[in-house]
Amino acid sequence: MVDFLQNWVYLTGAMALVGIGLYIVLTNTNIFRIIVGLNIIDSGTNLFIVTIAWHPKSVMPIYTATNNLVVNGHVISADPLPQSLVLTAIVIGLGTTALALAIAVKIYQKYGTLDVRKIKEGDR
Amino acid sequence: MKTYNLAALLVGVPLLMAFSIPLFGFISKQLAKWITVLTLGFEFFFGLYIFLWHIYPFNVIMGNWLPPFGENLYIGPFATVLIILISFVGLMISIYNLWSANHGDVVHFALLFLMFVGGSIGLVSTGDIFNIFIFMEITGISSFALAAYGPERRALGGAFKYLVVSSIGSTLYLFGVLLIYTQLGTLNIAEIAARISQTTSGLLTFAGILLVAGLAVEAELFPFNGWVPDTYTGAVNPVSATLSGIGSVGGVYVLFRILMTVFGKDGNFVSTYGNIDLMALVAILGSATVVIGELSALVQKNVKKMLAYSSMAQMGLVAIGFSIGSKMGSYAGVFQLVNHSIAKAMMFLILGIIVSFGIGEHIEDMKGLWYKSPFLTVTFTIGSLSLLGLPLFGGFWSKFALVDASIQRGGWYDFVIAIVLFASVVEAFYYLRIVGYMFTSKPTSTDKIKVSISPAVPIVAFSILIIAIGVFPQIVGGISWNAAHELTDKMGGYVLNVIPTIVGH
Amino acid sequence: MNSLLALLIVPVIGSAAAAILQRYRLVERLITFLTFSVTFLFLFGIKVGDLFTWHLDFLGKNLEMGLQITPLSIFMLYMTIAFGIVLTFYNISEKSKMKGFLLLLTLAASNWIFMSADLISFFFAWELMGWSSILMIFGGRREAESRQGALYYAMMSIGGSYSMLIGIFLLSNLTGTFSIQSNVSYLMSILSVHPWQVLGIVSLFFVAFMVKSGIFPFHTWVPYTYGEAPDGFVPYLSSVMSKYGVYGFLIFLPLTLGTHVPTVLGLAWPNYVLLWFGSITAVVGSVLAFMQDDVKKLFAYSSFSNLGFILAAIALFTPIGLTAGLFHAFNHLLFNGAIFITVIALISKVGTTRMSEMGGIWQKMPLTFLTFFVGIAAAAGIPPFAGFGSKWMIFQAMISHGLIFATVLLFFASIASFLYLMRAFHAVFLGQLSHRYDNVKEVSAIGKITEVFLLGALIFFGILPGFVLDPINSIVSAFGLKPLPTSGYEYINGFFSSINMVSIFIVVIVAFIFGFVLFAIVAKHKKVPQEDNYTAGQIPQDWNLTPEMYQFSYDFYEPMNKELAPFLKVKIDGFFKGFGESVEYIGGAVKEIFTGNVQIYTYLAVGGLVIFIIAGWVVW
Amino acid sequence: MVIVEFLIKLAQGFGIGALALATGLLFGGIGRKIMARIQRRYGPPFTQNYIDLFKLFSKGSVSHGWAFDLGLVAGFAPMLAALMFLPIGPFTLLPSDSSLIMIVYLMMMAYLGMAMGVLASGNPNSAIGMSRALMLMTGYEVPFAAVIFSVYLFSKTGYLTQIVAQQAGGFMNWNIVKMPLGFLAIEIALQGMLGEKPFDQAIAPAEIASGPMVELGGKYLGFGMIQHSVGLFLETGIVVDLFLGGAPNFWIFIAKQFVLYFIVILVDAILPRLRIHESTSFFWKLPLFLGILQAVIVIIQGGVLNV
Repeated sequence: MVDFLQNWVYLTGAMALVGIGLYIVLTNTNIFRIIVGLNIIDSGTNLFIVTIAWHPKSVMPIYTATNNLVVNGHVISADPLPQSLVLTAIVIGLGTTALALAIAVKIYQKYGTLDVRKIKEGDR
Repeated sequence: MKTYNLAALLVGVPLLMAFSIPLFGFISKQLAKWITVLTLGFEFFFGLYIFLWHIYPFNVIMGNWLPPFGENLYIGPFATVLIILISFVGLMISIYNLWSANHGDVVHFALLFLMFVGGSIGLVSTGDIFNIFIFMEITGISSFALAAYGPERRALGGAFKYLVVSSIGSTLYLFGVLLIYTQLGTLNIAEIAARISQTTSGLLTFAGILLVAGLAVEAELFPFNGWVPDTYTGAVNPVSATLSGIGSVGGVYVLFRILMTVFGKDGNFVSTYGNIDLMALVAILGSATVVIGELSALVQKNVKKMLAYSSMAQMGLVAIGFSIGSKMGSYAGVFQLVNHSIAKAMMFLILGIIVSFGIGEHIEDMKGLWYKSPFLTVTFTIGSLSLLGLPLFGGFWSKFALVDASIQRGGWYDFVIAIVLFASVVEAFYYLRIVGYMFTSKPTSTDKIKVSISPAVPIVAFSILIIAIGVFPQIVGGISWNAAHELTDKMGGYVLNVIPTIVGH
Repeated sequence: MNSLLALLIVPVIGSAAAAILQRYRLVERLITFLTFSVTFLFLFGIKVGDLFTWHLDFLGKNLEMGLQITPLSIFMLYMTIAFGIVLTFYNISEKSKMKGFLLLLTLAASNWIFMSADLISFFFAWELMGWSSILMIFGGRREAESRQGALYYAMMSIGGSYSMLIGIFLLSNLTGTFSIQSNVSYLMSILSVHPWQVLGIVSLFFVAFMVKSGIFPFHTWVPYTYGEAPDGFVPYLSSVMSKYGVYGFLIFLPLTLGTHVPTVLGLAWPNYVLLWFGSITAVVGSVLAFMQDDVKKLFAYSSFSNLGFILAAIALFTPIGLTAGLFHAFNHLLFNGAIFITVIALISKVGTTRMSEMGGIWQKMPLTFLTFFVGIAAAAGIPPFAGFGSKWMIFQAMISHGLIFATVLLFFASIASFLYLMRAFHAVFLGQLSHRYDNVKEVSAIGKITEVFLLGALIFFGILPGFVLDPINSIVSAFGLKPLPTSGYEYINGFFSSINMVSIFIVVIVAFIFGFVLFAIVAKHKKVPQEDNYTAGQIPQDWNLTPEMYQFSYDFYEPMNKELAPFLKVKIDGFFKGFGESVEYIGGAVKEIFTGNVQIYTYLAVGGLVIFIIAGWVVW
Repeated sequence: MVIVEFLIKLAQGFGIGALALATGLLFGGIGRKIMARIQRRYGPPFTQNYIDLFKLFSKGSVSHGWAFDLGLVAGFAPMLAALMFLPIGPFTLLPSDSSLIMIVYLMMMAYLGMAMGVLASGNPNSAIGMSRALMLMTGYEVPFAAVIFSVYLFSKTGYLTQIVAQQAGGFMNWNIVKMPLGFLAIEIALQGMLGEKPFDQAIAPAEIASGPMVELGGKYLGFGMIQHSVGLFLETGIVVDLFLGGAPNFWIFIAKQFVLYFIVILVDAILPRLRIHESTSFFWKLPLFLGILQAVIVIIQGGVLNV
C-alpha cells in the first residue's frame, strides 16, 4: 500500500483524462467521437490504476538479494497487483471498444446516421 | 471454513462450453443450441444439488492459496438461491431459444448467451471485488452483443445506449474498487468487510458513492437507468427476458453485496460505514425508480416498453427491500428478486410468441388474445398478477414481506412504503389494462395461435413455479431467510465463513 | 375429508375443471353449478367451533394459520353459497360471457374470508377474491366500458386492500401475532389508553371494507362496475360480494364493547361516526339512483344504498341494531338477487340496458314481471315480503337511540328507494310496448324455475322470518350481547313492538281475495289493445305517434333535479377521476425523461453522481 | 274454534271496511259541498259520492290487461288490510300487530299497486301523474316520519293501541298538547298525503287530465274512489290516534277525523296549486324542521332509551 496521493501529477493526469473523456461523451453527438471519449475515459482509469501502485521512491516489486522490499517494517516496493489489474482493464476496454465500433458501423448501415440524437424510434 | 472445489465447475463449465460452441456449430446449428440447454441444465441441477443436499455455505479455493491471498468463490445461501434462479431462467430461455433463435448467426448467439449466463453465475459466486468487475464486463459485453442481435434496427440503438451508459458505470465501479484498494490493500470481500472501519471515512464515502453510482446502472436504479427502456424494447424478446431475468439479478446482487457485506455496519438495521448512509441513499433511489418507472409505464402504449419500465420499477422495489437493512427487508428483497425474474422473463417470452405470429406489440394488438390463445392469455395473466402481488402467485408473499419489513423499520420508511404502494396501484392499473384488452375484446381475426412445444415448456414451467411459490412460499422462503441472514450479519454470515481466523473491527 | 378444507378445495378443483373445459359452454356451466351444490353439501359437515390450523414457514417464522367457524361465518357461508347455487343454476341457460372458473375461485376465496382465523389468510383470501372478480368483470357486454369499469373497481379495491395491508402490519407489529381474535382483543384492551392509535389502525382496515361494500365516499366505482360487469355475474357482485365488507366491519365492531369510550347519545363515538357514513351512503345511493337511465346502474346505486342501511344498523352494535343489520343483509341478498336476476333475464331478451328504450314488457314476460314486482316490493320494505322486517327493525334500532337526524335521513332514503324502484318498474315493464319487442319471449324453463324459487323465497322469508332470525340471534349472543326475545318463526320482535307476519299475511291475502271477488261480481270489462286509450277522442296513430313516443319514462323525475342540484354538485366520482387523470398527466411528463438519446442518459447518470458527491461533501 | 274466531274476525273486518268506506265517501261528499259553498256555488248533495260509486260499479269498462286489473285491486286491498290494525275508537281488530310503521308501509303497498295499475295502461298522462305523486311522496313522508319517530320516543312504544291508551284521561293528556309542533308538522303532511291543494299536482285535472285516473273508467274508477276514501279514513284516523287521543266511541272518532279533514278542505279551498318541485322542497323545509324540532325536544326531555 502506497500513499498514492504523492503522485499528484499522474493523478491529475488521470483525472483530466477521465474529465476530457466525459466531456467528449457529453458534448459530441457523433457516435465515433463518443466511442473515442469512452476510450479516453478508459485510458484515464488505467493511468489511475498504475498510479496508485507506484511512487518515485519505490523499488521494483521483485525480491532479489539486493532488492529489499521491506525496510524497517515498511513496504517500499511498488505494489505489483494493480499492474496485473491494469492488464485486465486494458483488455476489457479493448473488447468494449471493438464491440462499440462494430455496433456503430451497423448503426450507420441501418439508421443512415452517426448522430446519436437521431438513433431512436418513432414511438416512445 | 468449508471448501468444495468441485463447485468451480459452476463457473468453468459454461464459459468453457461457450467458447467451444463454434466448434459444435461446425457440426450443426441445432447442436449449438442444444449445448446451451445441456450446459445450463447441468448448472441448474448442480445448483439444486448444492441447495437440496445443503452443501452451502462453502468456499472454492483457487490454487490452494487461502483467502484473502488467493482468489476464491464463496457460495453461501444468497449465492445459492441466485445460482439456481439464474441457471433456471437461463435454462428455460435456452429451451425457448431452440424455437425462437432460427435466423441470423445462431451459433454466436448461443455462445453469447451461454457466456452471459456463465458470467452472471460467476458474478454472484466470486469473493473478490475486482473479479466482480471482470464478470460484470463479461456479462456486459455479451449482453451488448446480445441486445444488438436481431433483424430490427432498434436493437442496435438500444445496445449502443446500453454500452455507453454501462461503460461509464463500470468505470465508476472500478474507481470505487481502486479507492478501497488504496486504503486496505486487498481486494477480497471478506477481508475488506472485516477491516473497512480502518479507512479514512471521507475517502470511503467517496468510494461508496462511486460504487453505488456504478452499480445502479446494472441494478436499474434512477437516474442511472436511462438505457433500460430502449434496450429492453430494442432487443429480441428472449434477450429482453435474459436481461431482465438474469442481468438485473447480478446488478442487484453486487450492489447489496458491496453495501451490506463490504460497507455494512451491523446493527438492528444495517447501515454503512462512512459519512453518509448509503443504504438510505439507495432507498431514495429505489423509491424514485419505483415512482418514475410506474408512472412512465402508465402512459405507455407499447406493451414491450411497458414491461421494460415495469422491470425498472420492480428493481426499485427490490432495492427498497434490501435497503431496509433488516433481516426481513433482505428476505423481502431476495423473494421479490426471485419472483420478478421468473414472472418478467416469462412475460417477455410470451410476448415473443405473440409477436412471432405477426401480432404487434401495441396494447391494441392484444385485443381478444383470449380467443386466439387461452394458454398465452392465462399465463400472461399469471405473470402480471404475480408482479402485482396478488395471491395464489409468488409475488403476493414478497410484497407482503416487503410491507411488513418497511413497517417494522418504521420512521421514514413509512413514507417510502406509502409511495411504493401508491406506485403499485398505478402498476395494477396498466397491467390489468393489458389483461383487460386480452380478455374483453373480440379480435379482428380469429386465427388460433398454435404454440409449439419448445416455447411452451418454459412458459408452463414458469407458471407452475409461480403458482407453486404462491401456494407454498416456503420453497423460496427458507433459503431466502438464510440469504437474509448472510446479508445482515456480515461477520457471522459471510466473513468468518471465508476467513475463519480474521478479527473484525 | 375435513369439511373446512373441503370448502376451499372443492371450489378450486371445480375451478380447474371448469377452466380446462371452458370451451364447452354447457359443461362448464354445469360444473360451476354442481361445484356450488357440492360445496353446499359440505356445509352440513361444519359446526360452530370447528378449527383447522396449519403452519406456514414464512417471514422467517413458523406462522400459525387457521380456519375457524363462528356463528357469523356459518350464517354468511350458508347465505352466500345458497345464493350462488341459485345464480349458477339460472346461468346454465344464460348466454353472458361469465367465466365459471373465476366464479368458482371467487367462491373459494369467499369461503376462506368467512372462515379465516388469522389476518394473513384473511388478506390472502381477500385479494384472491379481489382479482378473480376483477378479471370476471372484463367480460362485459360492452368492451371498452367493461374494461373501464373493471379497472375502476380494481383501482379502488387494490387501494383499499393496500390500506388494509398496512393496517395488518401495524397491528401485528404491536402484538406479534396474526391471529384475528387476539389482535382484536388486544385492540380492545388498549382502546381506552391509546384511542387514536386504535382508531387509526382500524380505519385502515375500514377503508378496505368500505370500498368493497361501496360505502360513501368510496361508492363511486359501484355503478360503473355493476353496470358493465357480465350479466351473469352482476347478481353475485351485488348480493354476495358486497357482504364481505359487512363481515369485515363485524370483525372490528366489538372493539367498543365494554370499554369506556366517550359516547354520543349512548353510542361510542366511533360507532356514531360509522353510522353517519352508513346513513349518508343510503341517501346518496337512493338519490343518485333515480337519476339513472341504465337499469343495471340504477340497481347498482340501489345496492350500495342498502349497504348503507346495513352499515348504519350494525354500527349501533346493540342487539337490535346488529340483528336488524344482519337481517337486512340477508334480505338484501335475497331481493337484490331476485331483482338482478330478473333484470339480466330481461336484458338478455331485449338487448339493451337503457330503460327509456324499454316499456310494456310485462305483456311478454309475465313471470319475470311478477318476480320483479315482488322483488321491488321487498326492496321498498313492503310487508309481508322479505325486506320489510329488517327495515322496520333498523328504524326502531336507530330511533331507540334518539338518532333523529340519521333516522330521518334513512327514512328519506327508503322513500327515495320507492321512487327509483317505481321508475324502473314503470320504464321497464309497464307503459307502452314497443313493436321492437314483439318477438320477445319469456325466459327458458330453467329461468322460470329460478324465478319461481326466488318468488317463493321472498314470500317465505317474509312471513316466516324466524328462520333467519334464529341464526342471527346466535350470532348476537356470540358477540356477547343479549339476543332479542324469540317467540316463534312468524314473529319479528322489534324494540317498540312485535309483529306476527303470518297474521299480516293472512289479512292481506283476505283483503286481496275480497278485492278480487268485488272486482269479479261488479260490471264486466272488455280488453282493449294498448293503443286504444284516452287521447281526447283521437287515435294516436293518426298523429304518427309510435308506442316509443307515447311512453313517458325518460328523465322521469326531472323536476327533482332542480331541488337536488346542490347535492349533485359534489362530485366525488370526479375527484377520483381527476386524480387518476393528473397521475396520468404526470406520467406523461415523467416519461419524457427517457428521450431515447443516449447523451441525456449519460447526463442523468453524471448529474446523479455529481449530486451524490456534493451531498457527500456537505455531510463530510 | 279457531275457524269460528276467524270467521268472526272476518265479519268484523268487513264491517270495519264498510264503515270506513262509508265514512270516507261521506267526508268526500261533505268536502265537495263545503268547497262549493266557499266558492259560492250550491254544490252536489253530500250523498253524491255514494251515487257516483254505485254508478261506476254498474257501468261496463275497458281493461288494459291483467296487470291493470291486478294493480287496481292491489291498490285497494292493502288499504283495507291496514285498516284492520287501526284503533277506531275503542275498537281494534288486531291490536297485537298495530305497529305504526307497519301500517305506513302497508299504505305504501297500496300506492305501489295503484301505480302498477295506472302505469300498465300506457297513457303518458298517468305516468306523469304518477311521477308527480311519487315526488310529492318524498316530500311529505319525511316530516311525517320525523313526527312518527318523535311519537315513538315519547310514548316508548310502537303500538298504536298503546299510544292511544297513554293519552287517556282528558284533553291535557293528548299528544297535541304535549307535542304541538309535531301535530303542526303532521297536519301539513296530511295536506300532501290527501293530495289536496296546494299539493294536488298529481291529479291536476286541467293540466294532465286527472293524471293517474286518466285511463280509469267504470269499476276501475270505482276502485280508485274506494282507495281514496279508505285512505282518507286511514290517514286521518292515524293522526287522530296519534295526537287527538283516540276516542271513547266511534262517533267521536269520526268527529275528530272530520275536524282534521275540515282544516284540509279549508286550506284546499283558499290556496292555489304549487309546482311539484316547489311543494317537495316546501315539505323539506318548514314541516320537516317542525318535526325534527319536536323530536329534539322529546329527546332532550329524556326520550332516549338506553338499550
